[in-house]
Amino acid sequence: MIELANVHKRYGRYEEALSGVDLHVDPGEFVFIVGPSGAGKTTLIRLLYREELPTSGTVRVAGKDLSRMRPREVPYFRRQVGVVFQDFKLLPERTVWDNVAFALVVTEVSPKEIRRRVPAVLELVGLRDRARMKAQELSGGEQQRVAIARALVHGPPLLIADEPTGNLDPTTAWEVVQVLVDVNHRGTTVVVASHAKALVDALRRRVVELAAGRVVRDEVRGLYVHEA
Amino acid sequence: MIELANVHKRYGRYEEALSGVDLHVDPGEFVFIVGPSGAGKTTLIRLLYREELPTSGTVRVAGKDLSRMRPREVPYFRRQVGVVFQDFKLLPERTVWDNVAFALVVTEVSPKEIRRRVPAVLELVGLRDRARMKAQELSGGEQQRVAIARALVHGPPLLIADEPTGNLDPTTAWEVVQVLVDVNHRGTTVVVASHAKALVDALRRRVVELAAGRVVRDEVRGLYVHEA
Amino acid sequence: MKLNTWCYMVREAGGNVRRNTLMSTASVGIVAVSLFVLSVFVLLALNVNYLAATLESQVQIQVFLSRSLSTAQTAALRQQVAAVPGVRAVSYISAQAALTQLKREFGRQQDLLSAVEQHNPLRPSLAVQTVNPHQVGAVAAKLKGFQGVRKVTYKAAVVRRLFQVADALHRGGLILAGLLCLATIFIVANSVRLTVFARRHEIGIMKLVGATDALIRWPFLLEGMILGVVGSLIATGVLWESYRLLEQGVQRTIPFLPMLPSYPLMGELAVSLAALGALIGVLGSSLSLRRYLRV
Amino acid sequence: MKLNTWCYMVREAGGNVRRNTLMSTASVGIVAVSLFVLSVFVLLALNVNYLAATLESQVQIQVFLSRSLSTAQTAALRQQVAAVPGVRAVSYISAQAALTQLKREFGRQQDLLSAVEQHNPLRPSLAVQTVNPHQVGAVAAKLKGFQGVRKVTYKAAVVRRLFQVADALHRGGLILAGLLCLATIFIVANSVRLTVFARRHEIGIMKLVGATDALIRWPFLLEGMILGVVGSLIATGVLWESYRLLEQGVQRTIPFLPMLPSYPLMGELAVSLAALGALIGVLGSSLSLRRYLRV
Ligand SMILES: Nc1ncnc2c1ncn2[C@@H]1O[C@H](COP(=O)(O)OP(=O)(O)OP(=O)(O)O)[C@@H](O)[C@H]1O
Ligand SMILES: Nc1ncnc2c1ncn2[C@@H]1O[C@H](COP(=O)(O)OP(=O)(O)OP(=O)(O)O)[C@@H](O)[C@H]1O
Ligand SMILES: [Mg+2]
Ligand SMILES: [Mg+2]
Repeated sequence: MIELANVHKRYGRYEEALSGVDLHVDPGEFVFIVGPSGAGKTTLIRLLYREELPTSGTVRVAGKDLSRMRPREVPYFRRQVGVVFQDFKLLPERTVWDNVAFALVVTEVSPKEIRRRVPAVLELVGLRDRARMKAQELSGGEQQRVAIARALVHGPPLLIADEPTGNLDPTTAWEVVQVLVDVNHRGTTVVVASHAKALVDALRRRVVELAAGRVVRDEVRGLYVHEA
Repeated sequence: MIELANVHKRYGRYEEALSGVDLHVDPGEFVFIVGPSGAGKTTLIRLLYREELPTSGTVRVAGKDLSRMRPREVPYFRRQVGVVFQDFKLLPERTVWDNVAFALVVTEVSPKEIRRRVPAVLELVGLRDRARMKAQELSGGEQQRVAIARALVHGPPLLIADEPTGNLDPTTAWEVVQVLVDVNHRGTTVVVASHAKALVDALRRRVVELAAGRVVRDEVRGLYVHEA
Repeated sequence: MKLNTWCYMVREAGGNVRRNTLMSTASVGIVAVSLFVLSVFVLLALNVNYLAATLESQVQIQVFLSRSLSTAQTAALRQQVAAVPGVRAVSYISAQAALTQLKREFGRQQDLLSAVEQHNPLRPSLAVQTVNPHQVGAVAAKLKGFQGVRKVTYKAAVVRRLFQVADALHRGGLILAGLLCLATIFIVANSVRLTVFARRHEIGIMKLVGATDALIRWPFLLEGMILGVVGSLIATGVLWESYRLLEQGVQRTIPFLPMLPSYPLMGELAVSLAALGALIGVLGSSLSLRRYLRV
Repeated sequence: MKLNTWCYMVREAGGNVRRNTLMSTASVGIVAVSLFVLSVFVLLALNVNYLAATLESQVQIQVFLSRSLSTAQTAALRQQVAAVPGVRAVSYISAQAALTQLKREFGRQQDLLSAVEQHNPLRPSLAVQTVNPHQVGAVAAKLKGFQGVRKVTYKAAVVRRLFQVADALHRGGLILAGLLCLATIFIVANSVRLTVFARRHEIGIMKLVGATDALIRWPFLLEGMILGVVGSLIATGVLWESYRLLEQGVQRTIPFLPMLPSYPLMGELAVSLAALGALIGVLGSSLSLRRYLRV
């Protein structure tokens, strides 16, 4: 599903955010990306849905080399990936419904289908009664859950979540993670960058640890920190 | 320092975000505000630095009734409060230095003093080497730490932090909380809204729990969840 | 694209207009003001042309006839002249009529004319108007060869000058209108660009969620079109009323100044402005979008 | 406020201009185009006025003298007339000169004049020019009473019409210029408003950190001023060059059309435009800011 080979990423004149990352993720896997603040987790994730291109090295996702992809193919590629952004990236003046439905509108799903799927996914993240509110009127945690709903609604084969529980209380966070696990069980590949030690330790899935732009650990049933 | 009496807050036509909150915080206290997503923590905090006015009830901070305050007094009042916003609220196209220095510029501190204090506070949050980068070029955790630095730099008597560790790894989060504790020891009143169970439980300070806009718990040396 | 998607885009465009009241009002205002100023220039140019044409049409060829011509001969000659290609109208002025007119033109200085009253030295003549003022020279040359014609004159220098002035005004008017058209597009493109700039984050987010450029672009283009047309409608309304008032004012104070009547003119202008407004809106939006579609 | 704070605000304004290249260029462009169009109108109005004044100054009073006046008497009368308040110039036209001129004016129709050649029926006259064309009537009335004056004429109807046209043009020009000035302020205010709108979040954040309204407002006002002045400089440059070219063109093709010389005119215009640009920028910014300062 994901194949990174000797990937380097440098933003402008600054030092490298990623230096020589190799990573292979099979379809159906559930991977946590952990590491201290500024380690390069978000950068890695940005490469996966082609917000950024690597400075060198190759990134292959769903069989496609993203550096070689033509601009007109990009939208169609992105529809196969659901992304929960660290800063949510909601349309602030649209309603929760519009924000979630937008991921379906772009793929030209019929209005009927939209009216079926949106409430279902909002139910899943516990925001059924917030559908008519504007995104900017929501609390931080509610916004985060809208972002998760939007990433899930079109049932993408690959789901990427960057710090999806940072603004959630432990109970809600646990519920959201269960949703991700569920989705994974139904065959979706899931990549989650997270600082939530409790969750990572409870799930014991594959853990990839980054530090200063390098992969320093890759454990199949790992914990948030290396077992000493 | 803080005195809320029967405070209600309703945003427009929606149901109340706060319904009948009473809260008293003495100078020099350290208070955690906890509660599930959407409970009203951010709303409570917005009332404290007068981003919002209560729908009914009185909010007194540093001896002033915020509803009665004249608009021209507001900037001077806000300078006495340091706020870490849940969504950071940095100026995205300014450098880290400019963002932090701005809190000093507004109080007409001399350039010499600015050049002394800004690096010191950046050191404190571990971002000394990021001073010349633009806020939008930082990782999520780095942005959060800039927000914390800005709230601290002018040494306000009251420090309010809304979810200040949501984007930080446990180690960095712990360091940041130690900074807050330090500041508190030097006399600053600190109010922190947080979901970080581990931190709340480790510090055992006063915990105020909100649920659906009401105070449901107020313990002097509390835990994140009620001891059963 | 499917019909549903088109519906979505139209709804989207309408929603944008409503949501961003401030920016919509600003854009509509700018389009309205620009188109109004543009139209004022166009109307000015059109009216100057009309004035020049009116003056030009008053330039006549005077054909002096032999005094010996009989009435029948005169009538025949007149028909002959009228048949010359390019001639629009011919009228006969007898020697007596010419003297009377001369007296009137001389005004106070009639001492001179009293002296010649008893023996009219003037000739009868034909006043010839051409269809196109530019043909005056050619027609005059042709008339010179006719039987019974003694002399053919026209105010060559005056005609030439008038043409020069009219030409200069025409050319100047065209250049000015062209400049103003460019200015309008520039202003509108800029204001739409600011609108798009204010929404660059929104556009970026849409692209990250997998929207094609077309899906993002069309609502903006439609929005631009709506704003442009609304702006042009306002401009037309104000213009129409102003022109009416101006016409009345001119009628009252300087009635001899010829003005284009508003009836067919304003209708055509309204249609042109609406089309131009739509075009400007669409062009402005599409120019402005290009830069922000690269995400 | 302290000097440091002022320094901060000036640096801030400069920084904004540089940072927001797009918006700065747009605003400068809009100011430049608006001021350019405005100036074109003003120049047009000024030149029409100048033209009218030139034509007006050519309106003369003709004073016909008694044929019996001696040369000395004529000279005395001439001095007397020259002393009348409001008279600018007086020139003597002998009967012979009048006939020659008449012949010239008559052009081809000289048949008439040949008939009167041997006995000149014309009188000598004085051509009188007044300082101010509006005084023509009054001066003429006064001259009527002088010894040796037989008749005083001036083209009353023509003068009246000319005044009407000039007045209409003047008034129309003023109204148009006023409208355009308003339009410019409106356009600029709107574009600055869009700029401010695009930065509303920034402004909100500054207020939350404790910035006073003044601290937020001044950099924007200074920025508006800078943009306005730069825009006006561009407008002046383009205008100056265009006017020069136009002057040359007119000289070449219609030399008899009087035009205001560019020397003192363009300098004054440059200064006025700079002031206007600064004013517009500041006004635009301050109008636009009001709404976003309520945080
Ligand atoms: N647009 C950018 N321009 C310049 N530098 C950048 C940019 N984005 C990120 N960086 C730098 O790259 C490094 C890695 O950033 P990244 O966002 O990938 O970290 P992260 O692991 O997601 O951290 P966090 O846990 O704090 O979100 C950081 O030092 C950051 O300052
Ligand atoms: N501007 C607003 N307009 C309307 N409703 C709002 C607005 N801001 C907040 N709310 C609503 O008020 C309730 C409380 O929001 P608040 O932001 O205080 O929650 P919170 O406790 O901070 O939650 P979180 O932990 O998710 O940040 C939520 O249900 C939210 O939808
Ligand atoms: Mg990150
Ligand atoms: Mg909150």
